Amino acid sequence: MAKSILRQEWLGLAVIAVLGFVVMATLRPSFLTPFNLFVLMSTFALATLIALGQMVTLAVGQLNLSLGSVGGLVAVSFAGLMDVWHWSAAPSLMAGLALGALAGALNGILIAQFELSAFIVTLATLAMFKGLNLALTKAQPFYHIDRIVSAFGNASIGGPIPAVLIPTVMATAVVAFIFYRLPIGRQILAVGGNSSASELSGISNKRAVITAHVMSGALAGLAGMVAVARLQLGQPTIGEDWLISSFAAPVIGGVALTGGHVSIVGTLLAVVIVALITQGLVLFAVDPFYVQLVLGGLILVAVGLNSLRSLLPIGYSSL
Amino acid sequence: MTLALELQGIVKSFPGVIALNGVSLAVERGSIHALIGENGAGKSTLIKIITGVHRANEGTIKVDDRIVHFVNPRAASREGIGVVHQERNLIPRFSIAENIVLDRIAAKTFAPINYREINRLGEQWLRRLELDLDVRRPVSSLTAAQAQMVEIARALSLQSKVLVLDEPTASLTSHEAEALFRVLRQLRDQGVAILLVSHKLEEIESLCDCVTVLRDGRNATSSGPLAGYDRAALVRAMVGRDFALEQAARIGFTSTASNSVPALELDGVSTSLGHRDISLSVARGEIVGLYGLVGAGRTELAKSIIGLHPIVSGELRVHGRAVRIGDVNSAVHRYSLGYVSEDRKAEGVILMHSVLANAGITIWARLRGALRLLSDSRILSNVDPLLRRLDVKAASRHAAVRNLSGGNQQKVSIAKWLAAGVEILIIDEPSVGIDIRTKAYLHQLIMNLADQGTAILLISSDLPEMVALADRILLMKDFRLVSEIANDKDYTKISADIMSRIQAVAFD
Amino acid sequence: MRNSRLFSTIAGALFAGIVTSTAVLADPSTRIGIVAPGPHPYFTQWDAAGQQAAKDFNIGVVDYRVPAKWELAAHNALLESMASQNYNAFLIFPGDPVATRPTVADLVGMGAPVISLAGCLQDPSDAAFCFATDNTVAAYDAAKLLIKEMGGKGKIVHFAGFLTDPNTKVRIDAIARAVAETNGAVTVVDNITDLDVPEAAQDKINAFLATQGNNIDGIITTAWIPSVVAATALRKIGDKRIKMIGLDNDDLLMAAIKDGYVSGTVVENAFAQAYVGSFAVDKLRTGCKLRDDAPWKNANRSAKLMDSGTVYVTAANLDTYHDIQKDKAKGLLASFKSAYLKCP
Amino acid sequence: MAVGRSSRSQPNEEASTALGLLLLIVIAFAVFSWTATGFASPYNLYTLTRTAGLNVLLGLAMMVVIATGGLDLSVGATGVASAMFAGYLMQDFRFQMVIAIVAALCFGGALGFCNGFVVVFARVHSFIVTLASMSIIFGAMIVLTKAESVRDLPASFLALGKIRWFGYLSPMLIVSVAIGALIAIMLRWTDLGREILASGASSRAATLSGVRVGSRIITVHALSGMLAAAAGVMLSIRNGAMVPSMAGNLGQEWLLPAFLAPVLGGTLLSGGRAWVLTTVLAALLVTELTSGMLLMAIGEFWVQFALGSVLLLAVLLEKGRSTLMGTGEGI
Repeated sequence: MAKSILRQEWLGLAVIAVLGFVVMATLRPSFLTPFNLFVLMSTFALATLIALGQMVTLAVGQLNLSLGSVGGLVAVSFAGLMDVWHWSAAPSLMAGLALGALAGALNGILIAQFELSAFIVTLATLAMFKGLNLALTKAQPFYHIDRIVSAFGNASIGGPIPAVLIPTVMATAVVAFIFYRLPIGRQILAVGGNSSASELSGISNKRAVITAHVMSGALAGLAGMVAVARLQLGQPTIGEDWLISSFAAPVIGGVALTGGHVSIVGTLLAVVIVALITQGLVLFAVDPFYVQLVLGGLILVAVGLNSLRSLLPIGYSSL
Repeated sequence: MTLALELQGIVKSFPGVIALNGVSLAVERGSIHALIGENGAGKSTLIKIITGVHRANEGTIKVDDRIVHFVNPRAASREGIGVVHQERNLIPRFSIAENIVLDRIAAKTFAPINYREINRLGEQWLRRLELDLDVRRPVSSLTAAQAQMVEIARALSLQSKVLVLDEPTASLTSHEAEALFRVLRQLRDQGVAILLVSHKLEEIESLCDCVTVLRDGRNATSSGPLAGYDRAALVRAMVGRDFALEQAARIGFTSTASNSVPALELDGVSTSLGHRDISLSVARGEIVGLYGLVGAGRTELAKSIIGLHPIVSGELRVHGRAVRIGDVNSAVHRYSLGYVSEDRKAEGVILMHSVLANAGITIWARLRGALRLLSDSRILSNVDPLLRRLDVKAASRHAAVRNLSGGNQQKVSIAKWLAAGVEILIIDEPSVGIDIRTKAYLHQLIMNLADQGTAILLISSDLPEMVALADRILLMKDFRLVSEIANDKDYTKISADIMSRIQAVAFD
Repeated sequence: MRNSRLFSTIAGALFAGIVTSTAVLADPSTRIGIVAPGPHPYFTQWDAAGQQAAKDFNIGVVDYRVPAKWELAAHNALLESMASQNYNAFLIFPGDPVATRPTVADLVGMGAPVISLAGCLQDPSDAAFCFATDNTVAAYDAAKLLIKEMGGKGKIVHFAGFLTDPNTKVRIDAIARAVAETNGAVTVVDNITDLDVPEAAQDKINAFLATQGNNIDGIITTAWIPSVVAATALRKIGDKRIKMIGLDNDDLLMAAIKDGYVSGTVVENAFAQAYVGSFAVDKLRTGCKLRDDAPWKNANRSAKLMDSGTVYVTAANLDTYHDIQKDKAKGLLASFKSAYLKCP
Repeated sequence: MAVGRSSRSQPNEEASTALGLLLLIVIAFAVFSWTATGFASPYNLYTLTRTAGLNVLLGLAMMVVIATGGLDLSVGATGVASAMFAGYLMQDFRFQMVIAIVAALCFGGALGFCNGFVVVFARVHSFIVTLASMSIIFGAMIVLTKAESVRDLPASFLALGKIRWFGYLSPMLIVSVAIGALIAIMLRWTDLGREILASGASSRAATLSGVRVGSRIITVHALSGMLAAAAGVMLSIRNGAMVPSMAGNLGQEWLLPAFLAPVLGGTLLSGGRAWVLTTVLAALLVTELTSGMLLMAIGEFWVQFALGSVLLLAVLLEKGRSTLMGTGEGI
């Protein structure tokens, strides 16, 4: 029963995504040009990383307001290492991932070890990471990134498929593997689903929370570096507008806000839908600010549907 | 000896209350052992000590004749104590199999999970319980009984030597309960020691081998074979022969012209929570008791009456007038109806707020002046006499209720309804976790209230309390009223009557 | 008891603070604050130009400051803090042409002359005058140059910055005017605005080029981030058919000009603004006045505009345009002395 | 019957927190007066009190919602949208200033009411509701205004921004403190405030005592919207214009000051405890720190980092305090 509902849940999203695609393609034939598909997929690549970064904290029943701020800090550090210290791409990438994970670990440790509210901790670190970013860069971009990175940001791997899709696909696969196959992933979901039950079964709730935040930080960092590759420069403003979209995709994709359940396919489909809407507004020359309106509305509709669904009795969990 | 679990001289005190005072318990291997006692006797505290949730102040715990110290629930389960709590401890979105072997998943970090292996293991344990379910189903789709079985399977999968079950049949149908008992007997035959907490003497008699009775935080009986007791003896042990004598008996309620119209009347009421065809009436000055086992639906009925849950059919009458109570606010302020919650800490009082704020909450709206202004002194002048009368002991009227003892908290929880001057008061388990003296005081208070004309619907699982206070006792079972007993205050007779009626309908 | 002690401490600290600050206020030399409204590569030249001016004109202090974010509140807070620190002359790029006016009024009220630099305050304001590139002229010139590059016909798209920036509207109008002069040979397909956030610019510009790239012949960008993004996109497409003219001097844009993906860019004379501006505001503080008959232009929402001019940078003069700016600065300085300033 | 540990009555705790904050304010004042040139100059005190006025309002706007255990991410969006609304009434419809301001407050209240309504009836946490509404309100505002500032305002409105008392005091702080006093009275001396706090401390107990918790939640959201609107109007008075970007994209720039003041002031995030006096003092302290740091050589680029650290420090201290006291009150 629940399973069939679940399936319907993202079947609906899939139908919307496909419909949107078809509508766009018929109304604007140029939509299907290779370059447009390339652009669409590049957008998708970045947005997916951002959405996954928020999804992993939602999985454990928390949230990460500092996602964009971590992304921005990693982005400028990544570019800065290449620009100022002339590091090559690979070690910079590693350092960036490590920095993202470290930032996430800081969040996680503050939340789990000191039992603080995730909201207020990540609000504080949002300001701190952003402050570090500005202090490091003096708000000026780093231009001289490794040629490999700038080439990567523009490259395609066959037809309209952008190279920046590679890290996204890899990250998605890793996240899916962790949540569906690895004990630590299951522990994160168990903590999000019922933290007292997980504690009783010997799961270290603290470790699960910290791990989720480390993953979130690493994904945010990766997203920041993909943004650098796409923009071809280390902009300090990277990440400033990730907040809404980072929540929109998982929430629309059916990820439980209370934790304990992730839907990777749903989140991916939601990212596609949001990207289609953004593109559609540009294509039809609608005021781009409607994007904000539509995103906010979608979130409300999604949570509204979720709370409706939770009213339907299915088994004991509804008692 | 073949003792799987032995407790000796367990003492556990909480601020203001001694919950357990030198309790001993011995559970033999390959037996089903009943732990019984009235509410507040200390069963749940004892269970929490056995399962490592609480630590005893004094006393020893032995598992297989070895002294053990449980620093947390995990330590208890490592020593082979498996527990199935009254509330479910499952991960809703996980599959049955994964829930069963959750402890294995907890033990590893990066080794990829082999779901085939997990499903095989899960299936193996489910089959042992003779349960035919697809182990890949998420537990959120299971019925309460099935979910409980999954927890039992999980406890067994930990190679538990002792399986503790807390009120396992509270939310099961009799059919499901029978299935559970078959499994428990089978486990016993395989050598598992089972400690069963239950209120239902019928099921204890048919299932258990041994029994320990607790009363007021002490052993009413030491652990011994059940064969030595008949039901009446068990009831005697539970309720205490002379306990009723401590209670000041209430002069019976008499129907007069002034209270001929019931203050509160339910006529064929059904609720969205599943109550069917409930009819009852409470007159001014009358105390009507509502007795039943855990899960009978008494608290839920009370909450439906005060407007928290909708009444879907039938009629609710207050002073003879049919009413629809949409929310608690109108119950209180329009119909002068109050409810003293059983869950004192979560619903009865606001722990972080002051005595004054708690006692005055029901009269704020009434006392407010122009611009809704309302001063402390104004509230104080209204509630202070009551707090004095109730003898609420607190450092000051501004002290947080958190810092009061359970009894004083309960007094505060009642004080707000006295302040509101409600005409109808539903009192739910007034003396849970409260020491004897305060309890006696509360009983006196309730009787005085009735004498002053308040209509009282008393919900209690404490039989002596019920017999001492109620004028009539209604029995509730499975969200229906099943019986009514006129209370003549003859404790032995009434308690036996109630017990036999409630147990008689337990498995029909 | 305790409280009264606290209050006396406060009062004491207050008194001490006021005494020290008034002591510093007595410093007679000119302390110029050059304040940008937010981080932008455009302003980097201001720092150096200010130092140059301090040396050349023997001004006490010339400090360039910028808030951490492109945000009105931060800009105002920075100005307020500088006023408290005895800066007594200001060159300010307004965070908002109207919302910066009260702060400027405060500064002028404290005796510090203010010149609004590179962007104007809307009249009426307390700024002495506005020293900026005439946006209309710059955008018009850029559009003219683009039309020339396109061979006098075709379709143009305009990528612009925040609509909140009133200059955006002015630029849209100026481009429309230049286009109108072609009598229909050139048309503006679209003015896409609010591209000052990297991700948004990336999405919108790429989406536009992807779907309508074949439809257009020229791009004009009038803000920093869209310039960078559009230049990068053209490099990615590898198509040099579409002509592009920028209105900025970002490094990536310059690289694209060098490699031929972008035809050129109309650069404002940032050096001259800070250099001549510093000279002017120092003179205004030390007793000089503006001439009543100064040849002000009426543009950029101000009736007192002195045009700081532009330099058209192409692959040919890419390496030398800074020198051109400095040359032009000398000309502007001379004309300011002669036509705008009168000293006792 | 033991009467628990020490009796911790609320007024004492509030007073000690207030005293602590006051001490910090004084120390910071002394330090900055010595180290930061011009900190104690009349002009800086004037601008400081002006900014403090805004921060106090923002802190109060968040505090009233936190009192019920919720939060409001849309304060910035609501504040700016309401100010824009007032601006349009004055600029395009030539409304009287006072009427326009009152209308803006009502507008903000209405937006807050919608937030509260959705929170109560969709039974979703206010975080996600106000996250969505922040996007919707700001988006709608930008679409409707075409992101253009309101610049043509009546002289009486502009004159408000120029008022300066004794050379160093901005009336904006006085107005905010007065509003704070009203809210303090509301919370402590009206049944409404008491019910709000009861709803936050334990919504179940409050409900069962006859408190309409749902309508109290709607009340605080509406009140928060009104306070945000007041903040928006105040900032517009200071700027002499209504600028859509004055609280940053989506109004996000207001979030940090809005949370800093109540959290520093000891308001419990889980609800049930809210102190106006300490919130006001905390807002003052934050403003003072920001101003001092701007004046010191530390530089404007570290201000945000420092404010984030202060927030973190505040919750850690509160955690340590409640652990020491053994009250187990969650942050």
